[in-house]
Amino acid sequence: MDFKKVMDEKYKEILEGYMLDPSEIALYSSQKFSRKAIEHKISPEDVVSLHRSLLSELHPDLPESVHRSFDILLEVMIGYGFAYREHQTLRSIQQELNNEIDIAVNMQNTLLQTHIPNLKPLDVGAISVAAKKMSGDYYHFVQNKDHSMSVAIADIIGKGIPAALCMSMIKYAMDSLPDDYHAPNSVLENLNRVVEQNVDASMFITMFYGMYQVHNHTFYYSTAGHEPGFFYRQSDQSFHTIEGKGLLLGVDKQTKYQQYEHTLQVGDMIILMSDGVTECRTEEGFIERDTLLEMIQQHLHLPSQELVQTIYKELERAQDFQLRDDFTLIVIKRKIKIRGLTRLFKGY
Amino acid sequence: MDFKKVMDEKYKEILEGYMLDPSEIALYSSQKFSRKAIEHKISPEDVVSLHRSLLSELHPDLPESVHRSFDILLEVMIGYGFAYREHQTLRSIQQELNNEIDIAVNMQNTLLQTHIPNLKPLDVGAISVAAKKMSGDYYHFVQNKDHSMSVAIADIIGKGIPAALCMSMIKYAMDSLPDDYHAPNSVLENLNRVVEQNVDASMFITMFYGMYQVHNHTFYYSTAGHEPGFFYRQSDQSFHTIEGKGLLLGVDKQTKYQQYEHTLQVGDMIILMSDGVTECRTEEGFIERDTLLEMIQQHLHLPSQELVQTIYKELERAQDFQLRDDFTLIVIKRKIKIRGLTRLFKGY
Amino acid sequence: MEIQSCVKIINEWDIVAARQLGRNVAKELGFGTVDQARITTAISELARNIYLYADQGQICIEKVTNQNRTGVKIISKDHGPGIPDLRKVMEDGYTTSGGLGAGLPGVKRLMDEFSIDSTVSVGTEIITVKWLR
Amino acid sequence: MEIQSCVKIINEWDIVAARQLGRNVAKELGFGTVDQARITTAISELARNIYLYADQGQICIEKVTNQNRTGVKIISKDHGPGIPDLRKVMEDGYTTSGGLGAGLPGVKRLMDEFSIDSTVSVGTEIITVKWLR
Ligand SMILES: [Mn+2]
Ligand SMILES: [Mn+2]
Ligand SMILES: [Mn+2]
Ligand SMILES: [Mn+2]
Repeated sequence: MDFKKVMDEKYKEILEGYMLDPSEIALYSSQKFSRKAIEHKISPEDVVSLHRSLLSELHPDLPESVHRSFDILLEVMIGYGFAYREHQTLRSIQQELNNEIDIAVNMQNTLLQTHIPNLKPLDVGAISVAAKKMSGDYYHFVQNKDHSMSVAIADIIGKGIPAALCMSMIKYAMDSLPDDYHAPNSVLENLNRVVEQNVDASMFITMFYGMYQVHNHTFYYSTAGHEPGFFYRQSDQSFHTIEGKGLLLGVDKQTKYQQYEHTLQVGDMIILMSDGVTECRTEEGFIERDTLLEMIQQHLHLPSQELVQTIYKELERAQDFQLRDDFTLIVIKRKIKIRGLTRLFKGY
Repeated sequence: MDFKKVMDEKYKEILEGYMLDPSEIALYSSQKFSRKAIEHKISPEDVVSLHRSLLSELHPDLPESVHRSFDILLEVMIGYGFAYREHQTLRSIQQELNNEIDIAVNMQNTLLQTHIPNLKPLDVGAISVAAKKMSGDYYHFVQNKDHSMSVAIADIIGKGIPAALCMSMIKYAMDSLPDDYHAPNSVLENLNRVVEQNVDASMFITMFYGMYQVHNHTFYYSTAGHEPGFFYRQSDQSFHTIEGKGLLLGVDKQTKYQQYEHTLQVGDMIILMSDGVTECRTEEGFIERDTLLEMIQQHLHLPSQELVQTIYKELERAQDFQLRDDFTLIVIKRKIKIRGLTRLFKGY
Repeated sequence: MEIQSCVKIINEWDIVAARQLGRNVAKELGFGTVDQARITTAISELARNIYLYADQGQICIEKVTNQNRTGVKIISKDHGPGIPDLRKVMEDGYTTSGGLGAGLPGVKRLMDEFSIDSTVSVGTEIITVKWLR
Repeated sequence: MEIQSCVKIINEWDIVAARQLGRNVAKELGFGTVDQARITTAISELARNIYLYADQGQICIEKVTNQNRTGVKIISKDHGPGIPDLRKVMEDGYTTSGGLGAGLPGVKRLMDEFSIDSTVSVGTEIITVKWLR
């Protein structure tokens, strides 16, 4: 109540000053006044009403119809007042929701955290960024007892909270797989049954599951409709799409998955990703897979982790910092042996 | 562009009319104009500017300082324009989030759905309503092979999305318990370990787990800090708080739970609830547990499902339709035998 | 003794009549112009709801006194379809038809007291009060 | 040849000077009063950011021509702490200090073009354009 009087006085001071001497300072003061009024929940119709009464105070001689005209402006401003007041509650609802989501994101991160296995002949890098706060992309590494490494990458069709809930389920399902269960096709077949049973019919998951055998440097993999990645061949510096077919998880309980394999030479690379990488939408349209390869080529010399981070930064900027989809990029490089140094390393 | 002209004309018509003849119709038209302007994203500063220019058109003779005064009002309205425009985007973000949450709620409902066992000597009713869209309360019934019935009721400390994520975990953990695992204290001890391991330190769960043995009409139960329920004794129409102690889930991995038991006579009742029932906040403050019991007493004659629904409706109205916490209420009544009819039922 | 004046809402003219009635009472009681406009807007919203969604309904206006306060009470009553989910209709940002921030939550925010009672296929009664400060 | 005029932002008076500069250019180019006020408000917000969060910075205003359009370009450049998370700062409803809807997303919405470049502990450059319609 008292505060309103102070604000009224302030407005009067600004208005009187400006009517005598129109200066930029007065206008700047108005902007500051506006900010303060909004902070203190003064409605726009209050401001119009104040303006009207000051005007008749300063110009008692104005025609009645001029005063009257403010009735109309006031009435219209009440509508804006509605919007303004709704905005205030919506904003606090939004903030509350944001806090909730932040907590949920933390839980999700704890749940989904994965360690990149430290296998000496491999240099592995991975990055995953959510478009919204909660990710519907998922990746997971397991270092198996037989010196192989499993890698999973998955993408829920859908984003945000439901995708995140679905993701948790996949994680629980993977956790309850027996320890010695590595064959990519059987893993996908098993997960497919879980998804089919537990997730509603409108939700699908694409997944790529691979297993890198260190002793023969062969990568075994199966795909459930997942965005194809690339193999990079160092000998002729060429990229090859990772071929492979398979139905999405959750479509048909009976789905069988085919298993493929590919052997890597030193310097060769496996590049896995979610469609969020290729669906980066820049001002010129979606980026082409070729453009992506050019980017990768440019930074090939970098260690894998730096490589994926650099690619992400470039694509983030290209699309004006607004990710349209969750973004996951994994690079697995078979290290180049450096003569003399290899002797120092044992175990592979 | 063209639309703006139409709106300008409309405003002019209203204003001119009103300046000549101030009528309620013109004011009503202003309200409709306001609604339309807001729908079509016309900012409040545009309206003020329009008002100013119409005023100088209709009153070319007004003192310069009166026109000038509108510079100030305009400047202030630009601040409200900021809020107004932000509101529009926030509103669509909010709608998108709401859609997401709706989908997640469906998933949660599918995941958490439970069937009330159909045991002839019992009449069971249950209701659970989320304060926000996603519930952090959980209840679950299992009809065991040995003709007993298990009932779980739990409350995450916390609401909304993170609570829902946590709830899913509890459900997965319960699903993976062996089929013959019914002893309330061991179930709580097992779940306590899962929660302690997987959920972050700031999140706790209260849970009550009971098992009703039909052959001796004894209710075995343990509690992990859960809101105490009531036993109703038909013989003297009295209510008794369900005593029992136990630490919340997730505090200490080693927690042991004590098991209690209580035998029911015909007409006796078990009332279980979450603290959302007693934390109903009405205009006169929180409702007392006694007030709740009075309500239950009034409706005791109803079948259990109707009973819980009636209590919910009354409490919902009492707190002006704004639940402050998830609300779960379960009633298990040992049916009164009706002579002559009992002979028709076999199996107990 | 309180006098209640009512307007049956059948067409848009009746909305205007209800507004006029409310404005007169508000003015008589000594409400300022902004509050007059707010009270009128609230009446308008309630009357519009009747006009759009219910076949029969009326808006009643009365002066109220409570200890040492006076105010204006608006009663909106219809025999329309009723509101199946009150929690939803009182949710912010829910109405898409009502424009930004309008609808019942908007009315509730404009006024000092607000209560709603609705039974499906029987009708809806809304009572709202604004006190003179 | 484009002429760029700049104002160093050290105290609040400089905010006013930057506003005046922008308003003059906008007026010269033939922007209407509302757009003048919007452009000035955008300048004000940017200058205020420099004043509040960066030690050194300046606002430059220039006329721009692009095929058959003319407009006003505002360049805000500082050697302040930089913004670690651009996605966050461009998020609606994020700034609590800037008041409802203000801050950088508010400026972006007021103007036609907007780009931001920021490096932590180096500084921030914001370029924004409003075209004459
Ligand atoms: Mn996805
Ligand atoms: Mn995707
Ligand atoms: Mn809870
Ligand atoms: Mn609770």
